[in-house]
Amino acid sequence: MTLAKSEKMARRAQPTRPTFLAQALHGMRKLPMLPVLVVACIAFYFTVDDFASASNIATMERFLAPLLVAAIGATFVFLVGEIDLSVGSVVSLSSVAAALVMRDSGSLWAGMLTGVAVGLGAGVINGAAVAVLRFPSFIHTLAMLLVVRAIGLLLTGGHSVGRLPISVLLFGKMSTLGFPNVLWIAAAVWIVFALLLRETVFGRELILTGANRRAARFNVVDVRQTVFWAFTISGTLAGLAGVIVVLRLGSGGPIVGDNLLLTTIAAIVLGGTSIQGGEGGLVRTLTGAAVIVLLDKGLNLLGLSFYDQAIVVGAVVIVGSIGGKYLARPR
Amino acid sequence: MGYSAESLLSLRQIKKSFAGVPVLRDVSLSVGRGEVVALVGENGAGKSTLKNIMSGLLGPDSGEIQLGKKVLFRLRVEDVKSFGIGTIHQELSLFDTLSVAENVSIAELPTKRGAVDRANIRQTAKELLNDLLEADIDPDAIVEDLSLGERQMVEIAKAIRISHSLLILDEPTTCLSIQERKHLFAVVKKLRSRGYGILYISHFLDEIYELSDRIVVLRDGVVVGEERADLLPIKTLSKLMVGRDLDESPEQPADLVPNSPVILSVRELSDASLIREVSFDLRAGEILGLGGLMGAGRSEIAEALLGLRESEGRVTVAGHQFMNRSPKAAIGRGLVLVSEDRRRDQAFLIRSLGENLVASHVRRLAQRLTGRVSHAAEVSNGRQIVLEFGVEPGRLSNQMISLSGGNQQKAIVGRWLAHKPQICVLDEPTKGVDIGARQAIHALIRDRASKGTAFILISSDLPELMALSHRILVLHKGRVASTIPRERFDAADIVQVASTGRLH
Amino acid sequence: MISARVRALENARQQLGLMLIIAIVAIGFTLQTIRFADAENLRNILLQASATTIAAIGMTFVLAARGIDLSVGSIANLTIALAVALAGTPLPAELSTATDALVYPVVIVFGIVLGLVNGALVNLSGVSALIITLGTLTLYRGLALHLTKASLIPLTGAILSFARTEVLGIDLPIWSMGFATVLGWYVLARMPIGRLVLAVGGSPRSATETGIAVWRVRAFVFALSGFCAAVSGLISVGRVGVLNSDLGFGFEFTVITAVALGGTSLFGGRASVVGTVLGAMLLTVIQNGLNLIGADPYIYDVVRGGILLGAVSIDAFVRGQRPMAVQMSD
Amino acid sequence: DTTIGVSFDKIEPFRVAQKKAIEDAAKAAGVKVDFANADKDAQRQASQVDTMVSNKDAAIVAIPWDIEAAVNLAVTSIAAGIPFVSMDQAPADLKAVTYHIGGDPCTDGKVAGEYFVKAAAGKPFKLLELQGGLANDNGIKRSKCLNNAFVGHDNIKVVAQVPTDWNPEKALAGTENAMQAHPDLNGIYAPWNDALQGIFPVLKAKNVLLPVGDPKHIIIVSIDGTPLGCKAVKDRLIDLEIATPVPEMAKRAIDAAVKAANKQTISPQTEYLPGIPYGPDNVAEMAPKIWGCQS
Ligand SMILES: Nc1ncnc2c1ncn2[C@@H]1O[C@H](COP(=O)(O)OP(=O)(O)OP(=O)(O)O)[C@@H](O)[C@H]1O
Ligand SMILES: Nc1ncnc2c1ncn2[C@@H]1O[C@H](COP(=O)(O)OP(=O)(O)OP(=O)(O)O)[C@@H](O)[C@H]1O
Ligand SMILES: [Mg+2]
Ligand SMILES: [Mg+2]
Repeated sequence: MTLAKSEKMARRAQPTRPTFLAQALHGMRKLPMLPVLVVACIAFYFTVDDFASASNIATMERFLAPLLVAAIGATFVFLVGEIDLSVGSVVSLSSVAAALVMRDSGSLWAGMLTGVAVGLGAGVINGAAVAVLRFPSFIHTLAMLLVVRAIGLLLTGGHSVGRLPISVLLFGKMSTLGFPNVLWIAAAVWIVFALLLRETVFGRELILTGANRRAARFNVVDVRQTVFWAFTISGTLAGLAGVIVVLRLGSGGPIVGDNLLLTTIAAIVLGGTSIQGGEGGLVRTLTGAAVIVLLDKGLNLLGLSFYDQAIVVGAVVIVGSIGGKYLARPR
Repeated sequence: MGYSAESLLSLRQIKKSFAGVPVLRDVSLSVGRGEVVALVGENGAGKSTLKNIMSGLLGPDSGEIQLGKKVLFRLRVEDVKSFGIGTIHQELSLFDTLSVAENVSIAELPTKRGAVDRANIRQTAKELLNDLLEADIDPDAIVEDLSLGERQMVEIAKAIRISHSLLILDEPTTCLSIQERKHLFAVVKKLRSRGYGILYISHFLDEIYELSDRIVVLRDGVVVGEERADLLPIKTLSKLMVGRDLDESPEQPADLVPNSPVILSVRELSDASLIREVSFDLRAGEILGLGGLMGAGRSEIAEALLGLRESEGRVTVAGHQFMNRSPKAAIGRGLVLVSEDRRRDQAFLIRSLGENLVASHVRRLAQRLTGRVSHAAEVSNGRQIVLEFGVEPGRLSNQMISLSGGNQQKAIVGRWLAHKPQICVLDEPTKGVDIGARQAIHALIRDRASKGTAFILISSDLPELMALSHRILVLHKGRVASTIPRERFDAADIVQVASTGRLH
Repeated sequence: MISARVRALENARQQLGLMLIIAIVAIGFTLQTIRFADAENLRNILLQASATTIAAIGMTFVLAARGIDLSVGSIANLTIALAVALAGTPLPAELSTATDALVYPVVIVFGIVLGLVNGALVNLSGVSALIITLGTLTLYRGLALHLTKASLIPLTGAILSFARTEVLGIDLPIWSMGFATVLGWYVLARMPIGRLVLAVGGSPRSATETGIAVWRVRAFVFALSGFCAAVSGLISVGRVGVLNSDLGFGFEFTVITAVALGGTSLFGGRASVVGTVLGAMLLTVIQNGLNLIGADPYIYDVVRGGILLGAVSIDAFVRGQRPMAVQMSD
Repeated sequence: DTTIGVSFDKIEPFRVAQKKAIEDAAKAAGVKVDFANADKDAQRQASQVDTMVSNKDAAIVAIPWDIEAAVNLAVTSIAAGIPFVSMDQAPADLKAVTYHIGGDPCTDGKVAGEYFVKAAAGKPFKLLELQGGLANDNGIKRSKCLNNAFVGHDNIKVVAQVPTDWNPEKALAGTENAMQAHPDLNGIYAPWNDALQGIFPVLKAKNVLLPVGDPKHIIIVSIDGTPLGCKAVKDRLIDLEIATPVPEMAKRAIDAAVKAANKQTISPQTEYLPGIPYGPDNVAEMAPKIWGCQS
């Protein structure tokens, strides 16, 4: 008979408060690229002359801005459990549209608005197709990738659109309070959308939809609307990214966004947002984008040949993500 | 402690913690040949964790495991396979996109000239499901098309297929109705007589007493009692489990306020596949039970009411016809559904407990203008549900998936009852929930009903149905076979109507 | 309950939809030029589809197991580069003919090894396959370019003959594609490993709980994908006769598109080899037809995008017939 | 010592040759080069040039990827006191750069077109045009000026324009398909040498890979002048090759950069090195002038 006497042993498990270190490690689980970022910064600081010089940092910030803005938008689509492959093409088309309007009207603002409007339009089409018509997002946005890109090419005959009013390049090159204007735009976008995601009902419903779409519907989330808005945001921010490209380059072109598709996806998934949806956020996307820009610039400055850069980038991605995971493992 | 039988699997001084929080502390347990050992305890006591260790999914932090004659530090999947340990997992371990037959045999697919021997696995599935468990499930059906109850039967068949020495059942009956339970019990007894060792985890004390030879009580990761079933009075058992005396006065629903208004009226509800011309009225403050066997269409009626399933017929809520139904429109009229398959339809497993608790009413916690969710309101709401339903551990930042099965259930039921709806459809509200929490949920339902909330209660647990309902609608093959008022409740009658569609 | 037969019909319908689209596109092109519809062009289409199809069949298995392999193009490039580098090492004369014949085993083994590296990294680290293969996509390509110094390497000898040999009047790449299709279908739909792949992809948790060696299944699909990628690399270089640094660039995109068009879920558990083959065919037919009718280069992508939209609309229409409760889960 | 920043638009076999030529020229001039590859990305090129400016490189040599963006790169870099030399691909505004040395894609295309016109000799002539990049200025001009040369010669019919993204595999499929539609094809325009790798296997399979002069020979004109192209000419497989003088171009670019870095004036400010046309008949005498024929 072994009854009862162990009553004392069965006291309630006192929930132990996790230590500060444990909490920090837990936070890191959500930011797998943070260690890479830190290590890379330190490594480049000591191996590359003038890595931390103001001008080099400004260069990196300008490089970061459009990538970050496009990736913020696409993060919303990933979070809701879909994918947007049209980002790069929308960036291109919006840059073309913005540049054309700037050139022909001479107005910076009219051009910027047009670029964003083009993105908004593409986003609305994507949103409607995926949310309302229930087209699978991979194929639909792939089709959009092709069509939108082709429109840009047809519109320009393949030429890029340049020699814009001087105000464009001035705005794009200028800094305010020590930071490039384009970075300010990206930062503002980041803050607004981070608040939208973390603080509002929309953000919450977006995450829930991505985590379990069926359950979201049972929990009175309007899934269609949520998915629609996710795509609309992605399109609009891709449009804005196109505008930033114009500001930065002083021209727009039908293929300037081609590389952005892969880099935005890389920034998002490296940052730690899941492609399955429901898990991720904009801090992660920020770290992912920062890692990409940092490696790109740093390795270039180190003077590695471009294929050896590729080897290092690949190795860093693998080792870094494994290391990040290892450091954050539950103990 | 001289229990007889030759031991199949014994655990000695097992310790296990998750992220520094101890879950099992020094647990010893053994299962012998030809005996049924029941493992009971509150939600979160560590039963499933113990099961996971026994089925090779988790390694203990310390302790030793004796498997047959081998002594091991942890079981590997290979050991489990070669020794023939089959497990029925609380959260079902099935493959949605494969067929029933493939699921049943997936661990060891027989081949014929390199290909899966499909005739063979179909035969195996037929034997196990149709003959042994007497469930009418097509071996070629795809699992995702099955109802929860049917899936549970497939899970059972799959475990039996793997097992040839020890069978572990972790809450196998939560979605089964009386009939299927009976079949399962018969199977368990048959296996015992063939010399299998069986570990049976359940919150249903009547099942425990019916089946088990020995009962092991787990509380907060410690074995607080172990006794032969026939020597352990139920009162002692429940005290051991929860650490206090449980209120044992017979459960009675509050008296229905006479002439309370009809708040929901359903006329000739039918759907394309199962439901046939179902009509009933529900009055404010009434608890209407829906009885029936698995597949009788109870969950389907609930889904049709909320517009989750296409149907014909008229639904009137508070005097207004309710057309274009959807969960969102329903909630606007004060009608909510706590659906049966909570893992699939309700849980956001990768999100935090806090977010899960308020998932259905974030909108109410937000500022109208900015849509900003008030963090303070969210936390206080969550805390209240945690307290009221005893969700443990109740830290709101914990991931939902790290909660024990029963605690997930409590959290989701709590989420919906926190709405204070006018009409609440509860599909299996206490499945997987321990006896203490079950009483608390019952009390809450009764309390809400006395304040005017109307309930439709779907439960495969007949005692629960009879204890709570004012009236029971017994369904048979999608039709209302009989409506029984509380005065005439009789378990045998209900079972008979449910299985034959007629009384005598 | 939705009967097993309805389910089977539904899957068939998806493939029928794809066939319908291919047929419509083919008729459209034939109306433009009758030369679209002759045996010689059929051979061209099959040849042009072979490399994509074979890699896509490998990818189907990876996606079915809830993985993804972005490194296929880089594997194709690196295996050939490695073979070239090995063949380039000075060897005693009597050995050099032997190494010439050894080029196939070498390429194949490298393909499998590179695939296994992917699999091992995913298995050991638990990091998602998307990230790991994004890393190896860059890494393998970097290694290949390091070996070739990004220059154009003219190839000679045995390595070319695979793509240029005919057996019974039909080119070896076409045979390989047919063989891969039948074998892929058989393995996925009939053999135990195929069921295990779908099981692991459908629910990794259930697979672990059932005692399925999930790591072994993962290793298998990545090795298979590496193997298929190497074969498609052999076909590509065999046809062109050179190893250029662009080989396999963006290949993963085409391959995944073919698989997705074929109805395989990008989230695991649902896959169709036949669908994949049809998807690859559709992509090839569009390209081939546009070349044949001498279309304006600037409208290629418009047509391609339009046809993809047509394909999804048909598919959505087919799925629109399904009961509500089922739709909820998509 | 002096460092010159070099930013390439992309890396491909032709660029590898150009890179080597630049390195040789730099060695001869006694300067260091700091090399960067923009990998077909206008933004990356912008950021590379920014870095070169902030590193205070003595001068910048760039092969522009985006010809409009390059104008602004030149403007900013020159404003920062750093000379900007563009090479090969001309920026949209030649006055913006310190010095431009390039090939002349339009002339190359025109020469090719005129060759086809002459070869057709008034008889009906079916031509397949392979196209490089649809959004690349060199590609566009090589195509446009080819077709301009056909104005007024209605006997020449461009039966297909196949987009290839400079990819030999796409050139192969494109040739295969065009020959399927037009088995009686008379000529192929391959505006970059790597395309020949895609063309020859097809011709061979159709038994029309015949030497120049054979009645069934298909007339091929190509541009670049890489070893691949020279070999094809020597093998009498192609009729005309328009070779870009790569070492000369690299030498002039580096020399101009060094000069500008030393604050010397450069004139003329723009130079074109039109391609050197050569064919099987004069390859022996031209070979010394063609870099691709040196190896
Ligand atoms: N005779 C039948 N005709 C058509 N479908 C049936 C029939 N019997 C059962 N089904 C299927 O079985 C499922 C209903 O089972 P389910 O177990 O959900 O019913 P239930 O009455 O809600 O029971 P419970 O809630 O206890 O599980 C539905 O998916 C339905 O399609
Ligand atoms: N992966 C995990 N991470 C953290 N904590 C966990 C994890 N799995 C289980 N736990 C915790 O361990 C405790 C025991 O869980 P377990 O699932 O064994 O309970 P149980 O006895 O099966 O309860 P129930 O009756 O509700 O199924 C719970 O407090 C649970 O929160
Ligand atoms: Mg449990
Ligand atoms: Mg049900």
